[in-house]
Amino acid sequence: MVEQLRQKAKELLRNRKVELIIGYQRSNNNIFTTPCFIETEDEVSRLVWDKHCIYNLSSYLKEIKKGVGIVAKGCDVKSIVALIQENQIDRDQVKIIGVECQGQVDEKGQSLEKCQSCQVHIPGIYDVLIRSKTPLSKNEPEESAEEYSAVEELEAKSTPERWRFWQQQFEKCIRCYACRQICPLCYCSECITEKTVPQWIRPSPSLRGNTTWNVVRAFHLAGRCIDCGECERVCPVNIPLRKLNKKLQKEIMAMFNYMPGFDSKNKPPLTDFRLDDPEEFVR
Amino acid sequence: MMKTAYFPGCSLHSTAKEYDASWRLTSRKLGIELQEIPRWICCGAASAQVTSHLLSVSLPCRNLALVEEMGLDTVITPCAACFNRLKVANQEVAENLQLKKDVEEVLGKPYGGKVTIKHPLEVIVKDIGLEEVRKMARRKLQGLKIASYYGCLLVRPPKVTSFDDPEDPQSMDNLVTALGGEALPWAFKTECCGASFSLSDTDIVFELSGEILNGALEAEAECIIVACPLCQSNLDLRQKGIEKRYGKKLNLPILYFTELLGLTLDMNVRELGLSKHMVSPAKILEKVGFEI
Amino acid sequence: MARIGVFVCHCGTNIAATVDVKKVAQAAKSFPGVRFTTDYRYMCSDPGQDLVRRMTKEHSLTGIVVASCSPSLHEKTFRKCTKDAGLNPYFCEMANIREQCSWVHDDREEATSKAIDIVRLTAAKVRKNKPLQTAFIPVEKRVLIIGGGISGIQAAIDIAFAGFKTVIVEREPSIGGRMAMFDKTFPTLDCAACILTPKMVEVSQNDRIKLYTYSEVETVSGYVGNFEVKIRRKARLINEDKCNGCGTCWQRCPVRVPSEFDMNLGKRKAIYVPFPQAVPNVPVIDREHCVYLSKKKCGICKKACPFEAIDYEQEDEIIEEKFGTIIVATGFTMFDHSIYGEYGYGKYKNVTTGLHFERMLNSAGPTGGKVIRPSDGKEAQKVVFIQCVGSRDEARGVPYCSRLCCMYTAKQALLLKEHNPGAEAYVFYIDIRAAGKNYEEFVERVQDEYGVTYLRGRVSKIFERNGRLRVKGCDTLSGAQIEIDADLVVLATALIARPDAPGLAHMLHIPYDQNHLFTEAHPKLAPVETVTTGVFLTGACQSPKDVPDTVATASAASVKACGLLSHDKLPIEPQIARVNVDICSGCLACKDVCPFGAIEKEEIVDRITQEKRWVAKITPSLCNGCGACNTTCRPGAIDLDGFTEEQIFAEVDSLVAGKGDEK
Amino acid sequence: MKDSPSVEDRDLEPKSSEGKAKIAAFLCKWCSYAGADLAGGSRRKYPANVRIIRTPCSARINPLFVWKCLEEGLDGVLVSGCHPGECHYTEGNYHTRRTFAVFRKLLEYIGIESERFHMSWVSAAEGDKWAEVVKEVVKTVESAGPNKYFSKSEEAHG
Repeated sequence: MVEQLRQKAKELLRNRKVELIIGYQRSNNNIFTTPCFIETEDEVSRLVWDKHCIYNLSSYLKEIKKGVGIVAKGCDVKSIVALIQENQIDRDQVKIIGVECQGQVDEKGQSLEKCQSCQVHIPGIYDVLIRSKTPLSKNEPEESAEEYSAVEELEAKSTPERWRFWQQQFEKCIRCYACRQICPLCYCSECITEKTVPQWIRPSPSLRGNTTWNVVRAFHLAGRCIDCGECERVCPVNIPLRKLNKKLQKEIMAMFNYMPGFDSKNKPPLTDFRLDDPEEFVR
Repeated sequence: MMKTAYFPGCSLHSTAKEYDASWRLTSRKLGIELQEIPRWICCGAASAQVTSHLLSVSLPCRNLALVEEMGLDTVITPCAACFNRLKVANQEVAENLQLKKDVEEVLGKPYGGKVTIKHPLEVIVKDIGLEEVRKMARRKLQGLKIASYYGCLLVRPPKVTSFDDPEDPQSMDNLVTALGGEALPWAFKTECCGASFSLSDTDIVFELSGEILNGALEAEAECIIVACPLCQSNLDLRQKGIEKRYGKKLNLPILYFTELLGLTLDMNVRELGLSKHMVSPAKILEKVGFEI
Repeated sequence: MARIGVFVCHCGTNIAATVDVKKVAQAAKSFPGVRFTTDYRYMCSDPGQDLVRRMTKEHSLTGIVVASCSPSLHEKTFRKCTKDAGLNPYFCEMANIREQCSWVHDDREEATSKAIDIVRLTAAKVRKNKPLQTAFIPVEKRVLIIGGGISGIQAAIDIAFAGFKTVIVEREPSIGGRMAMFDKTFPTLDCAACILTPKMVEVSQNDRIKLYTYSEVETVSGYVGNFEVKIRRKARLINEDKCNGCGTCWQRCPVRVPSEFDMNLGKRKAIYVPFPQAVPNVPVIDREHCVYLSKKKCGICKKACPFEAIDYEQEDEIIEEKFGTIIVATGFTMFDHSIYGEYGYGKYKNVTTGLHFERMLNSAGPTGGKVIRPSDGKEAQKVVFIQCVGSRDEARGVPYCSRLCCMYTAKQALLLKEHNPGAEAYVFYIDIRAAGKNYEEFVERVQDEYGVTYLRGRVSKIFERNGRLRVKGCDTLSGAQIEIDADLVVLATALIARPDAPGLAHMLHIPYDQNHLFTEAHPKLAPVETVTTGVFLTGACQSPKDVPDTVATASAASVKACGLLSHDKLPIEPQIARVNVDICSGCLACKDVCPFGAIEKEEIVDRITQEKRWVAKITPSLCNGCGACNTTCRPGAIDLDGFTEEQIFAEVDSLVAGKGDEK
Repeated sequence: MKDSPSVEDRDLEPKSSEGKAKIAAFLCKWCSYAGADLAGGSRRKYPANVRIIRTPCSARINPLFVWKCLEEGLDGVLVSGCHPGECHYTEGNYHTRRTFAVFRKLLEYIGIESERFHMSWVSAAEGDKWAEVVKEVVKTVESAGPNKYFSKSEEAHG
């Protein structure tokens, strides 16, 4: 697969289809990978692909929007779809080098949680597809029933218990905004947390400001988050952010039958409506 | 085998024994196991309603609570009045929590409200299916001209009973067609027969039932089929009197639809209770191929 | 520095009885930015307004809070007052301490405390208010009238008389609408055609009125003063310029089909004009039934036409025109009674409707004015009329009263007697609603002089017996059960909205109610306006109306339309949304939620990077100021003037400040 | 910068309202606000706990305003607009409905009592309904007790 990847990358650069390719290269420890930016044909040999390519490189598309090729797994492509849907990139300006992914592992060699319920081993859209020599027989989640088990576990708790749980989590927040920086869909040039007139969110780390930040972050991603899990991965204090994101994903699926990252032509669910949307909660 | 609770109601244990017998026989043949509710009580019929609202809801609910105790979730009741009362009471407690509490206090036991109430017609048309019934029928009705009479309680109020059209119901007609008879269109399907005025003010029954019988005769019916014990008794028992009053011969046998169904399933005429009617059904039996 | 004045009104005892107004004024003194407070008996009176003006000048106030009644009553009054005092009018806000405080609470202490909070909240908002400027837009001086019934016709004539140009778009081949189908009108018994036809002719001859019949509005965009409308002119397959309406074609046409205009009681040809007085007097070819079009045989009309006006190849044409205002006059349709089982589910031929009956009464109609039984064509001798079919029936029809049925039923019963004095007429009714000039007298006359029998009650069943209809009902006044063997039953079916009304409403951005009738801007004080400026309503598309009411609303809507057109430029509400392009990331979520299509994509050069990028752009004249975009914008790049984030924030903050140290 | 409320300001708060729930109500000006006016016009009495903030449309009500109220210590929030299909701006309330269908789930999930957030449709003709809604909302909010999410003692621990 790696050879095929390098070959395709070389072709794209040679034919002037792109000026830059964003991909993965081996890191110093020889096991993991780091993102790399390839501008010449000579450099393509740095490109690698295996189960250690966990980063969602589409975050770079927030900055680099034109003449770019990008190596993308199925889950990463969902964020590219969302970026197209939300007018952030032009489909024609980005060449997607889709890679078939059979799951990624963390530093300890453990399969990532999101990979266990993966439904997109093969990316939904791509310009070039790099396939595995031993293709997966099925492109379905292995344990889809358990996709929301972590969310459901928390739902089962009492309201004060949930409050305590999240307060303990948010208390840790140091407001480094790594979650925002890494998120491919947090592309606003000025984030609401930086707004001072009016000031929506208390800027210094305090339980109150931290809670508000996390509520706002989660809600601003409602119906948009494609669950790449990068926010949770980069959080230095280990706040389980996917538990928040997945909850809203679950509710939106249940109420509006919408899953983000699959169709760039759809309206995102919170800018759309149906006449018969649920309203049992309205008096 | 479909297993359900069975609520015969007072009429089916007295004046309408043939309805009870014919339904028990036919239902067994159709693959339904009926378990009569142990120690069931009267549904309250019309009298409870005029006495006390709470009473009129509590009586049916007691029977429904018994069904729950049997571990069953469905009850079948052939009497249109019982069917109506059970349905109404069930819906009322489902919609009114306070009433549900009051009823439970009266009963001295909880009622979960999870029992479905069905009429045999509904079971035959919807659950079993007419195609299945048609296949089972060993005899055909040979184009027998039949007026189906539903009465007022079976299909009204439509929001509660909800299984057939309230103005021009079709389920019995479709059954007749499936069994090879001719279902007659006529205008009196859901008119009132006079009901319990049968005893208190017979004149009313003479008039109302007379209209119905006349209507059937005008539609050239050879018999009327019914799904309610009170309708049956008014049309059958009072027919002689009506004939006298109008000065004209009617001679219209009034059968329960279950009896007719039993005939096509080749059951014993006597066991079905066909000998119990005032107006002799002999000519029908002959047409379907039974010898008297 | 903000210098806010708070003016607390007693409203006689309306406020002062429950709220300690002195205490409110006293408390307001300590609110941030407040420099002056006072109270007065009637702030809206001349001396009260003068007080506001004087104090504003005397204390150099920069913001005004008037604590009195709801803004819906006196916001305008005090904004004008503020303007007169030399401030931007939008520096004035109302604190509603009457409708939402003194009138709904009894406890004086609680009410006073709440009033203080309301004033605090309003003062907090005013501190963040900004001056707003009214903008102006040019006006295209033409009116579009959708619908060519009596409503649209009257509007067109009135507007033309005022000197403005109008276009009527009518879906059917002729104007005239429902009124053209009527025989006579109540209570004067004028022949409908005799009073309508001259108006139709006037429309066709007036230079200021353009007529697009057999046409439909396809799309509407734009805004008051500048509506852009696409109109589909459906192909009649006749060249209108060549045809002179001689009628040779339809006389020769061999195809006979039921006539819609005659409610299928009579026949028309496949090439036809719907009725003899049609305007324009130009036929149309019914594509479905024309033998030439389906089988390529026949072509008789083409051969017969002396002017070569027939063009089988003609295609629909889309034209685009610009208008300053739009009048909606789309009328109504009739409720379908076939859902009523007791009336036979529509299967009895002799159970008809009022509109059928009108056609039968009409001497130019399909029966030549004879009331017949549709089943066999025999003259009907006994007719039963049933009112409120579908009307006032929440379960199966519509909850409202259709308003005209009492009158037209009375009229029809009378006309039946006039056409056939030996006939018997019975009317089943729930109530007689004859509220109109000479209406009650008319109904009395129908009963007393014409001997029509009125029965107060419903019909429970109709069925056929011996070739007649047996009608069973009750007379609740005598308590008697009624049975009538009738030849004909006439149902006064409800007037309901047309099935495509919601579609048109969406196109025009006007709301409609649960019955799909268009909603006026205010039921009492703005009955022909809609919430979309420049779009007006007339006739039965808004609610059932009889001819005089329809004509009155048509004239009313015309005045409103002409009023707008009398201006060369129109002011627009300044409370609209703005985009801060420096913050806008161009996701265009705002565009998705804007109900007015006021937001579009715009390419700009970034101030800092000097690169091109997309942002949202709001067209001020299209924006109605709902604020949906504002809420959708994650970074807060959009703000709504008059209801800015800062203003609402300040209001929330003030509540928290007022909460005190309860914990 | 925000002005901090003056000390006198707080002292003026009548003692009788202490311990009573304080609720912010965001009302669209066309339906619910007019409905509340009508309740006044028809002298319908209801509890004095609600403070009304007027917006053009319920779609203007940013969920973050609701959060802000709860964060700052108000005991409950009510959002009210026109009935579906009756929006002055034709479809604003459909967006409101979706937005808050999701937002309320988020609130519950992070541990805010569901008793604190309410939504209603009140038309300009429903003065009686407005009074009933306020009564019910006040009752429900009070059942959850005072808002102590970020009360000082807890924040000190944090």
